[in-house]
Amino acid sequence: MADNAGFDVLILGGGSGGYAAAFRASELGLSVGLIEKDKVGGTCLHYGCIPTKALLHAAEVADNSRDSEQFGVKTSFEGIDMAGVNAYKDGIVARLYKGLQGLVKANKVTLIEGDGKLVAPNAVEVSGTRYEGRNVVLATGSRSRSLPGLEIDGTQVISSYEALGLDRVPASAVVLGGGVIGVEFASVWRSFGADVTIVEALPRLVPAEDEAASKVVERTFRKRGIGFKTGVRFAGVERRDGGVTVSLENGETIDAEVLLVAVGRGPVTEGLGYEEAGITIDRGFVVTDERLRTSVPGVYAVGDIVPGLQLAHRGFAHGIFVAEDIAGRGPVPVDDLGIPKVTYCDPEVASVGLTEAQAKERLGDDKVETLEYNLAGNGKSQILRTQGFAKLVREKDGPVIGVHLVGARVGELIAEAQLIYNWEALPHEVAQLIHPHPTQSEALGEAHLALAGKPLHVHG
Amino acid sequence: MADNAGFDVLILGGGSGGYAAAFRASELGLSVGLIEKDKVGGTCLHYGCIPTKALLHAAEVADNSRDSEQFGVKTSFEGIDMAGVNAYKDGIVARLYKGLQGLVKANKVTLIEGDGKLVAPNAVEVSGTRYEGRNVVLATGSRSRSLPGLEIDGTQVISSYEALGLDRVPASAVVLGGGVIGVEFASVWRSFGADVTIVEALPRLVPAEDEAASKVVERTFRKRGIGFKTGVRFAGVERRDGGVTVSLENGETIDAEVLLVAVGRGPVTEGLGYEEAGITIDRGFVVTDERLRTSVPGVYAVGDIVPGLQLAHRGFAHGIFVAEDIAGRGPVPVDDLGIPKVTYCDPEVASVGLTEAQAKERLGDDKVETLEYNLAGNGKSQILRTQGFAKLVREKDGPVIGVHLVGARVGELIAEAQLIYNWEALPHEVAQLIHPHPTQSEALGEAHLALAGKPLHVHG
Amino acid sequence: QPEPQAQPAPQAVATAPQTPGPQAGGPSEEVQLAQPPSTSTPTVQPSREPSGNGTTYVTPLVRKLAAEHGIDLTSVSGTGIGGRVRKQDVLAAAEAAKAAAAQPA
Ligand SMILES: Cc1cc2nc3c(=O)[nH]c(=O)nc-3n(C[C@H](O)[C@H](O)[C@H](O)COP(=O)(O)OP(=O)(O)OC[C@H]3O[C@@H](n4cnc5c(N)ncnc54)[C@H](O)[C@@H]3O)c2cc1C
Ligand SMILES: Cc1cc2nc3c(=O)[nH]c(=O)nc-3n(C[C@H](O)[C@H](O)[C@H](O)COP(=O)(O)OP(=O)(O)OC[C@H]3O[C@@H](n4cnc5c(N)ncnc54)[C@H](O)[C@@H]3O)c2cc1C
Repeated sequence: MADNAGFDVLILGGGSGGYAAAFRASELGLSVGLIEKDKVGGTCLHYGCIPTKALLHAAEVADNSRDSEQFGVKTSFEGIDMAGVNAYKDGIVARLYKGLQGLVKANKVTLIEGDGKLVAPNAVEVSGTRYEGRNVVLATGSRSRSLPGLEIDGTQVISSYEALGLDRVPASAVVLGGGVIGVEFASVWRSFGADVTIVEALPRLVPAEDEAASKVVERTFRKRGIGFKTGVRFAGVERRDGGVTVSLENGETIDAEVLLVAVGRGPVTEGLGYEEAGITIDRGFVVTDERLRTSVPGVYAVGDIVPGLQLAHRGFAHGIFVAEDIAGRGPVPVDDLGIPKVTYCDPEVASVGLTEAQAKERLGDDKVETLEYNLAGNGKSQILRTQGFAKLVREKDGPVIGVHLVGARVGELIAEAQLIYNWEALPHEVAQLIHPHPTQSEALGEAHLALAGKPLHVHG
Repeated sequence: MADNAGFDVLILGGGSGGYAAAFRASELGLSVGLIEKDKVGGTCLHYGCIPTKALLHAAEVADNSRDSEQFGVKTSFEGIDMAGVNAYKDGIVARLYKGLQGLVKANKVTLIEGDGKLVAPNAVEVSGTRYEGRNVVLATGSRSRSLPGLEIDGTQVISSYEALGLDRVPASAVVLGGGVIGVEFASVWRSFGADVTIVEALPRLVPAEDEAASKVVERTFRKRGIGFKTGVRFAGVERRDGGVTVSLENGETIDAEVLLVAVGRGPVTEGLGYEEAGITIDRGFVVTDERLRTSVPGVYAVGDIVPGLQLAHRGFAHGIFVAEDIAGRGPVPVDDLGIPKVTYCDPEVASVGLTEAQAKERLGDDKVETLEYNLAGNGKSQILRTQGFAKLVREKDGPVIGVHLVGARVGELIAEAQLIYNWEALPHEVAQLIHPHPTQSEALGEAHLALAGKPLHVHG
Repeated sequence: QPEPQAQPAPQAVATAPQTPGPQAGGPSEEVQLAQPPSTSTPTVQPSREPSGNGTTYVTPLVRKLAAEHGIDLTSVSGTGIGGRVRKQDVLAAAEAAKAAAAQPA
């Protein structure tokens, strides 16, 4: 442990990016100070990934119970006990939090609790005490954004933070934003029995994903009774007793109990002394080079404050990278394109690499080949009664440069796809190897077989 | 289509191995005759993989309903409607069968229905008609075995075939054999409410798997109330009204409604003219070289009749290999060690490559390194409330040579592990890439990080 | 995009009621909360650092390709992100080596 005068690495923010940097730096023999004003684990553990996925699992259990008869299981679904759901969710978070606190100790990281402010390129002040570091890592993360003039009041107009704390299932909800967070909450609430309408300004749900994925999500949401309006902009909200009336630019209005604002997350960088220390900021984000160095020598940034994908595992990768870089290990930079993305609504969406449109834009229409394998041909997916596909995007005569999956549980399959993408595998290199039967992972195998010109269970 | 006088490839048996050979040969421009006496799809589709996995999913739904309260979902589980379960199961099979029949047509494979017998190295007779092939592929598969003196009567003493057709949940069952098929049925019946006892002569359940996997399966089965006796041999069975009394060599007896015999599957090769045609047979199996050539030129064998793993996807791989070999494509032989194996009981077991014991036997104790990552540290597994691990076996300073997984749904994760094994990845090559959070696949990522000396979420 | 006025400030996060949830009736595994949840049992202490060229980014497929073509990876300059050696870099190196060998002595 270092004295206040100098940690090898001083990290501001103890979320996914910050604590990963801390652990890896400590493993590499560096002394580490980690400053956190709330709880180690940050957004992901306490207000993001973990609690939302607990809700999504409860939603899956509810759907299973409701639909159990089609599997020959006699069940009567009697409703959601929101206190029970929350106890389950909070129990998971508490357990993982306890584990993480143990890791902070085990890794001999000095945890400095409090609100930190960068007061010099090598110093952070916390509650009047100044801490110095030979290297400083900024990892202050992100928070929910809203639209201009749309105030989040925390009860009728809420963000994901309040949505996670609700002690009831809203009878109805408007979800503003059809991106990851929006569709996840829409999916949960619908499974819990709410009337849900998503409003998305772009022309399709999950607009960051391949267009084919959006289509399946929209079709399935329609079947599930999740309403959505795409290509329509939000105009305003009126608060009433017991609800809100949301108006859209096309003149339509929607009444609902709550409005969830899920229009994205903005970086937490204001008032933290970053600009004063000379760090270049662009639209609130910290600007870095590919080695995550800010404009000030010795100061790095990781995670959601760095422009790009806002994902916990990108934070982990950033944190590990910076620690290794500081330790002189010369690690290879993190490539956002190789980072797998999962949207955990029902159906799940998972992808890595380029979408078909992106690939064509980069390489030209005639240099791109795609193949879509429908899960209708996949035994295990049939057993789960899920629909979707595995879609491959390849460079003609070259490697697989994009993998897109839709369907129940496909989030677990993207790990394999991620190796295929990052290892620049050719379709026939994957096709040589046979996937276990009957699994959903076979869909990836079949898609590669087909793309390699040797389809097995594929209808023309 | 060829005349009877000569197909390029004549295949005896339309199961996983046979039809895969047929499709691939046809794609490569060869004329194909496929002889099947029952239904295309064989054991796997009609009496094996698919129907059992449908039962296992119904079992999962039942367990979920029963345990839904811990997730905050209020459900009352009212029991199993076996007619409903069977309708679901049969519906899945029928649908996939329909698809497969479509593929037979689309691939222009001549389906010859009837019981075939090899009458010359290049000819099979079916109902009095002789069909010839420049190449012959034997793919007659396997059937349930029993023990000497233990007669399967189909009602009280049954095999997996009859077990799949049961119109009721047995109140109690003894399962003879703790291998894949045995534990899968035990798991289903237990979830459906039966009293189950497994009897296994070897010292542990799933004895073909890594010892650590057996331990977790046994611990979880114990918690689930599945009885098992290992290291004990079956002595005999006495049929009574409404049940059986099974006696063991240690003197114990167990009463149950049915006895399921799941002691393995033997090859279907008798009386089919194989030996008469000069084909070398060893203990009923067809002996082949690594290119799946039998002792008679021009005659190949694929699938369960070839000694080794009895798995549908091995059959697929064999079939594809032989077709490509016949077409002069010079494919690379199928390596049983690189074939992923999944046992679909709850918890699932999945593996590829060598067990720790096998690795030490081959390389020496000091040349093997292992790492076990407990799913207790994996967020998504916590959310699913499942226990288990990801275990890696590596050659010291060398590649990963074995991956073993236990826990709910891990069967889907072994596809990634299979690439790691078959592409001879070093732990740090996998560790460079970050798995999506929060997924179960992260357990594989964390295990590789730890084995590469850079643990992230790992308690020492 | 202007920062919205009424963001739930992170401060609000810290002071918001943290409902621990009714744990009393929880399943017995909750009791294990006292234990650090994750355990890893390396049967052999894993070497802290990867052996060999652990810090260069090579994929097994590239490594094999290099071996096939007899290319020494440390001599290849990668064109991938951060100098990653890509398959095509190895193929290019192999081409170059072939061309050099074909050069009259
Ligand atoms: C509802 C929701 C669901 C999500 N689901 C997923 C998912 O499934 N998968 C996924 O990969 N990602 C998901 N994310 C995104 C993920 O949570 C973030 O990408 C991740 O948390 C970013 O990590 P970070 O370390 O950059 O920032 P954060 O996790 O936000 O951590 C920043 C930390 O810094 C602290 N901090 C800030 N300012 C100061 C200060 N001045 N002094 C001291 N401490 C400070 C904060 O308290 C916080 O703990 C989700 C996000 C949300 C909101
Ligand atoms: C209960 C059970 C569960 C299983 N679960 C799985 C699993 O989850 N995953 C997995 O990979 N494997 C599983 N298996 C194993 C899998 O079914 C076999 O490995 C696979 O079917 C082998 O394929 P095959 O083509 O060699 O033989 P088979 O599928 O047995 O096909 C042989 C075909 O030949 C036909 N035939 C035989 N003799 C003749 C003749 N004289 N004339 C004409 N036709 C003939 C038969 O009717 C049959 O259709 C399971 C097996 C069982 C019994």
